[in-house]
Amino acid sequence: MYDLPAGGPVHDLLLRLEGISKGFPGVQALSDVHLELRAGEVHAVVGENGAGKSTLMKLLAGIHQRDAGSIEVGGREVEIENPRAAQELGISIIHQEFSLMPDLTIAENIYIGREPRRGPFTDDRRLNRMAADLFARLGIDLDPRARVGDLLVAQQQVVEIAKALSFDARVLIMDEPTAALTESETANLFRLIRDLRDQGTGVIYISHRLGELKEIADRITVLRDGEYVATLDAAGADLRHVVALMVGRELAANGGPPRTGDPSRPVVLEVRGLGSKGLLEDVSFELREGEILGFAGLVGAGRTEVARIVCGADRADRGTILLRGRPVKIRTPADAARLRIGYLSEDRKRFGLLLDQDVGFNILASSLAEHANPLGLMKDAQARRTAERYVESLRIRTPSLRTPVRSLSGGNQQKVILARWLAKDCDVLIFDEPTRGIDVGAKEEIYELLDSLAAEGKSIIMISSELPEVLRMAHRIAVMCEGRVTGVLDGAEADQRTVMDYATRAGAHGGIA
Amino acid sequence: GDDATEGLDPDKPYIALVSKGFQHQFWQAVQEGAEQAAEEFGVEITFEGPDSESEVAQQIDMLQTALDRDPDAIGFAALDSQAAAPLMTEAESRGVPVIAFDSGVDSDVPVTTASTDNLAAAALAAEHLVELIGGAGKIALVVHDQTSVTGVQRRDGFTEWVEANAPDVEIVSVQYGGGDQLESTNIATAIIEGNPDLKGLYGANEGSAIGVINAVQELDRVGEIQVVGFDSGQAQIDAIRDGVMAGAITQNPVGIGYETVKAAVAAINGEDLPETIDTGFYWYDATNIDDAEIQAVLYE
Amino acid sequence: MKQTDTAASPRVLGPSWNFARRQLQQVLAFASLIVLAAFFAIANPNFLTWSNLSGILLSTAVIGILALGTTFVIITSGIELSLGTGMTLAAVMTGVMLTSWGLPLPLGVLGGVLTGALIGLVNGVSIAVLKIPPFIATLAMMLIAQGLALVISGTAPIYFTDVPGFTDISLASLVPGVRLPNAVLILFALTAVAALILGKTLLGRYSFAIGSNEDAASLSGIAVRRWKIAVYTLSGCFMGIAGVVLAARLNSAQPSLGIGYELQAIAAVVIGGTSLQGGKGSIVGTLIGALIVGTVTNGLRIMSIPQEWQSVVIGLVILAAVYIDILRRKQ
Amino acid sequence: MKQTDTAASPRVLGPSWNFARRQLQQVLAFASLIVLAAFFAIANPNFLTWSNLSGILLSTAVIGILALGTTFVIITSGIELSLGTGMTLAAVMTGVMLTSWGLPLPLGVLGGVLTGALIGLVNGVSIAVLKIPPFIATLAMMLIAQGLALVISGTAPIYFTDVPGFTDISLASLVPGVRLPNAVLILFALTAVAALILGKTLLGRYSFAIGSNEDAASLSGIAVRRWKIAVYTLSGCFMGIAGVVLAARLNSAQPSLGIGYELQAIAAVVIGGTSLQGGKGSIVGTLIGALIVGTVTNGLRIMSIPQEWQSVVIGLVILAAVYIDILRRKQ
Ligand SMILES: Nc1ncnc2c1ncn2[C@@H]1O[C@H](COP(=O)(O)OP(=O)(O)OP(=O)(O)O)[C@@H](O)[C@H]1O
Ligand SMILES: Nc1ncnc2c1ncn2[C@@H]1O[C@H](COP(=O)(O)OP(=O)(O)OP(=O)(O)O)[C@@H](O)[C@H]1O
Ligand SMILES: [Mg+2]
Ligand SMILES: [Mg+2]
Repeated sequence: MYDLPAGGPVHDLLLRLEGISKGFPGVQALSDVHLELRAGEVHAVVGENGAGKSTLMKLLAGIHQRDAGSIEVGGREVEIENPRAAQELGISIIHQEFSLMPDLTIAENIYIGREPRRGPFTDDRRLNRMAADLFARLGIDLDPRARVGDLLVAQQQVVEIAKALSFDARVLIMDEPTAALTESETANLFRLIRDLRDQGTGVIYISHRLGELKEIADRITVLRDGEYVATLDAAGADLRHVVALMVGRELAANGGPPRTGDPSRPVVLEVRGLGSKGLLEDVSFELREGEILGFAGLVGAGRTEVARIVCGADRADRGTILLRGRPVKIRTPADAARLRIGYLSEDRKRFGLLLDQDVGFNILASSLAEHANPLGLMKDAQARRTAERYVESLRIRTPSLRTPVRSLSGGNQQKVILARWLAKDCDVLIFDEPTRGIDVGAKEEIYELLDSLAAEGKSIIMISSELPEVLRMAHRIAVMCEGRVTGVLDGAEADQRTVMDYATRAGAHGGIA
Repeated sequence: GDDATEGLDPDKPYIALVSKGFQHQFWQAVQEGAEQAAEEFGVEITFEGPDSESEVAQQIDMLQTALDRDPDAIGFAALDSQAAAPLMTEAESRGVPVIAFDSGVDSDVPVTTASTDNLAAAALAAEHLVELIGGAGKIALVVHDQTSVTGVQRRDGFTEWVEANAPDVEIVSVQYGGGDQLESTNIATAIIEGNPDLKGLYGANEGSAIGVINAVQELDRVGEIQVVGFDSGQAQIDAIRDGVMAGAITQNPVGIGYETVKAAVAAINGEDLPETIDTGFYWYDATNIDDAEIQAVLYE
Repeated sequence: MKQTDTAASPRVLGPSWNFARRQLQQVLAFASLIVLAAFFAIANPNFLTWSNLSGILLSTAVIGILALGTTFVIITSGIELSLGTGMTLAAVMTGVMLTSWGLPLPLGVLGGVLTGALIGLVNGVSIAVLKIPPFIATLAMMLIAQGLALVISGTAPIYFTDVPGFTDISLASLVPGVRLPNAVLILFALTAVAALILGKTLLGRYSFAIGSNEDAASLSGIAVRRWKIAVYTLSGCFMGIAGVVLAARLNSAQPSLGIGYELQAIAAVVIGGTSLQGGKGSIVGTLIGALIVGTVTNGLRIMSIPQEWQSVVIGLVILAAVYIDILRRKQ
Repeated sequence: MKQTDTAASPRVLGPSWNFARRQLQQVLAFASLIVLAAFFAIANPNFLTWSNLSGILLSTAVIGILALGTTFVIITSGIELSLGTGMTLAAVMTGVMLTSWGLPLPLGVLGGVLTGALIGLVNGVSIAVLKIPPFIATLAMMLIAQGLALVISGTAPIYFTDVPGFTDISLASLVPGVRLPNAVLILFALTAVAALILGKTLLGRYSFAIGSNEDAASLSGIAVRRWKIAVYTLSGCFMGIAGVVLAARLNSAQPSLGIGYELQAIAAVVIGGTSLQGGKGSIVGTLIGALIVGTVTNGLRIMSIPQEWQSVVIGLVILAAVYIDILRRKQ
């Protein structure tokens, strides 16, 4: 089935890329890159946003064609012309951006193109059983008949992973599989990866969570600006050194002391007794001026739902929201924006990006009115200056403001949406997974930005599944479990253990094993 | 050859005819008559018309284009004479004589009008239908159009005659099917279902009449419901021969086309013309359908 | 996350109480139809006669068949504007084959269906291979088919008077004793076929996949181009059948008919709950949509409401039917 | 990922070297138009007369004005099927106001435009507030407006013969000495206005944002509902103006006119490069699209091509124009 020599010992080298180059109009995404993948290894590929990691993987997945260089699979030089060809070569990929069909069920998505059939008809019973078996094998707790569009982001990520694994591929490529996952799902994923590795599968693993590399990777290849920098053994590697290779300079590891809430500052936003059928129960918390309030919890705990209600995207059944002590009615995100409350969604493709538009438009989407005169005429020069300022300060890697946002790397797209909310002058900012897919260097920049926003007196809610990030940034941490706030901890008193304790307090946790 | 006038002989006088349609049998019969005359008198003609009888604006565009082709005379069957008034003036100022055909053009410009008297024709249809149902009972009309001159005249000519002359006849429904056969069939079917004691139906043009015929046949009411129609065409002729339809009014479309071109030639030659040229209409039914006079004005 | 409806996603989600709810929803979808029928039955006693009901079905047949085929196209997030004139061209081709070429009846009918399939194939190739937007590709085809129907027929209707048995295709009753015209049986049979294709075959599955997210479908290794062409060709087959049924009902092929039928068919599809955004839709919904339009039209005509008011009322009923459906889906 | 073109996305940001390239592309978009015109000019010397060219512009005016307004709707990924009959209703209302109510000319014209705006407003509310899909909401409005136009006019054309100066709105020439009808000037003036609104105002920006990703636009704090209503109302204003221009040209309000205009207008928009998926589009493109259709129609007529062939040729030209545009955008 695979294009590998039959019988005898399996060729040790699964994949060999030599001198790979790939350019897009205005960008040289890859130049002269090498990569080797052995059977039974996890090979991490790291680099800053826009370094070319995803592009390299797309060459292997048959989505792009290289400009130069050679690809060998199992010792034979190959052309990978389309996704199907990649599948046939035993290469399976988890894309950084979801590539699921929301209107189909989970099982239909996983086995699309490989449906079991009975005569001329699809055999859905067998299809669902195959998916159920797969899930049992992988330890995933999802109903194969559920519609993918109804799933949480993290659950969709799990479906992507399951789909890639279902191919029993020799080469498995994972482009930021954990960006939407919390610790426990990540642990589960790692267990699966180790199993596969032990069976001889080669895994290419891309992640910005460098802490994971120690845990899972055997070797690490670093890319910078589309160029190959080095390949290291993970065991001996010093992460600080890896970061230095990635960004081309030493990064000061700053964390600072744990923060603590300041009860003397006025409460800006107060949420009282928020309830939403089946999702939230009696959620109450306060957000003070100049404060970063972290929201921690497992996937499906209801953090996103709280945010969506506060910003008017969803309606609550019960509860009140007070802004500076006065009850407010927020029916739509436009109401929220008028009250200077902004929300950055965790799902940037569905709820963030205007994919058809360029980088400048995307940065300005929330603050267009601020860049128009009272007659509604746009002040284009001023708008351009604003956009340029954020491209610079967030170091968004883009050829120009007029570049379609679609062609930016995932991390840079995330920065564009962050810039959108920074460009709008909000008092309350709710950031749902703001550093999702963002590289280490840029993360530091974003942390600094959040700090300076807080110092300016803005109030920030930071929902994050990366616990270390929450622990480091938040003045106080609200922990949610199964739709309730199970505790609000001060930054100083919180540590990984206590937070996890509150996060599982309600007993069994939801969604995914 | 590759001459600009696209196959037209530049040495012959050129007459542009703008009709109310081109897809229907009626207009093709008019065109046939026009072509006969063109051959006979040695002139070149073009013949065009809009997609439907509500397309007033399209017809005006066609007339404009016709004028821009620099014709020696124009034949024009106005969907709406008011709308054409500026172009009539333009034609006059360019010295292009205009012959109105089919229905009158409400303007001083046309030198003559070759047409059927639709009001009188519809009244004749009414007279026959009333007689067929014995002077009393319910009848209904399926008309092709609610706003066009022919639609209105063939409806009003019919209803006015009934109101004036047949007090015991009740018109239960007047509906419009755009001349679309399927639409007209469905309309006629619904009217019959809604009025089980219906005694007569009138279809005001070819498509409407065929719709009425279809409905009566599909519902097995041949003979119980008397049907009269308007215009000719294979389906109506067959229906009359088969006894499904009692009879119909036919105009003389070939004559209309012929007279129009003949008058245009006369106008080009500077001859005097009468104000109107009556092209006539006839009632035809099983008894006279094979008469030479009738056969001459029927088209299939 | 928004609560989104799943009633229209492919097939039901299997057992559990969810299943029951979904079935109930399907039945409730008939609600507007039943309310309408009840209203007309009260307003006019002649409405509820067998003869009139079968008349409604008969008058729905052509639009219904067109709508069934185009449901697939719309689920892929395409559109099909050449339905009406394409159907006419198919009818004309059947006419030419049966009368001028003197082919036997089954071959003539087959020829009509193949003509429709060919039109669909050309549409599919323009859209999938040349990447012309479906609206434009099928609008162009609408004009081309209209012209060709006139050219081929010599701008005159083609009569089937000399083809014995041709009108029986639409108007005879296969079921002995019951006055139910064959056209209606054909509509029902095709509904079953279409539902089977949509719900149980790869073509149906991939139609949903392509309409749901074309890029993702292609990344999953589906030959999107080929399946799109297949979908338009399938829709073309239905168009061809509609053409034959229409010609058999009128006992003639009318070359100037057809424009406007495409909007009616698409309306039936959308009233039936299929989304023009693609990815969602059902065949039963389409049938109900077509019947709703057919029923209102017939009801108003049978009541002899002045025609200018008829279109106002039909417009309002369409709005109401869709709005009620939206409310229903919100629970 | 697919290479996508951005030439048609709004110019948030001012000039740059890119700007020049974009302008060039815009000019190249005229290419098919120029090729077509050149072809007809060679084929028939009467084509290139001033009188015929201004005739083309005049016959393009109504569809062009409709297309301008609906460009906004299509950019939000909506659709507007009530264009044709809505325009007719606006014309009829102008007629009633000027002839029955005896209002002065400017008020009657204003009344027509407001009628259009009101139709647009109702569409916008059905779509944005009641969440009825645009296709259905405007299809229903198409029927309602058609019926109302007939009801209000008493199913007879309304003549403006007694309203001095009314036809001048379309047919007089404001520019002395040049025979260019006002309707054409109105078309050009409205093109400028529409381009300004689309390219330079919040309404334009929001149209693009909504059409690109409605959910994202909403979460960005854009009052999507309100702006959608505004867009449909704006489109309604253009519809109203088109109604007045048409009535002035025909010196009458024809209540049964209008169906079919919506497809022509949408075709012009799409030929002009605006995507029915939303998020992309340009006003100049729409004007070019309308002129392409107008030119082909006129050219074929002036060459006296048999009418049945005309629609075939127009269909092929539309296909070719769009295909060439697609190739051009790929560079
Ligand atoms: N389709 C495309 N068209 C144009 N430029 C592209 C395209 N895809 C990627 N690029 C550019 O290529 C470069 C590399 O992008 P790539 O997505 O490979 O980065 P990455 O390393 O995966 O970054 P991230 O960590 O943010 O996901 C970026 O500058 C990006 O803008
Ligand atoms: N069981 C469920 N069934 C359907 N939808 C759900 C369910 N649970 C949550 N959702 C929807 O998913 C959205 C996000 O869920 P939630 O707020 O619980 O996630 P979260 O705690 O932010 O977790 P994360 O963002 O890490 O995935 C909510 O808006 C809710 O509508
Ligand atoms: Mg990437
Ligand atoms: Mg979340």
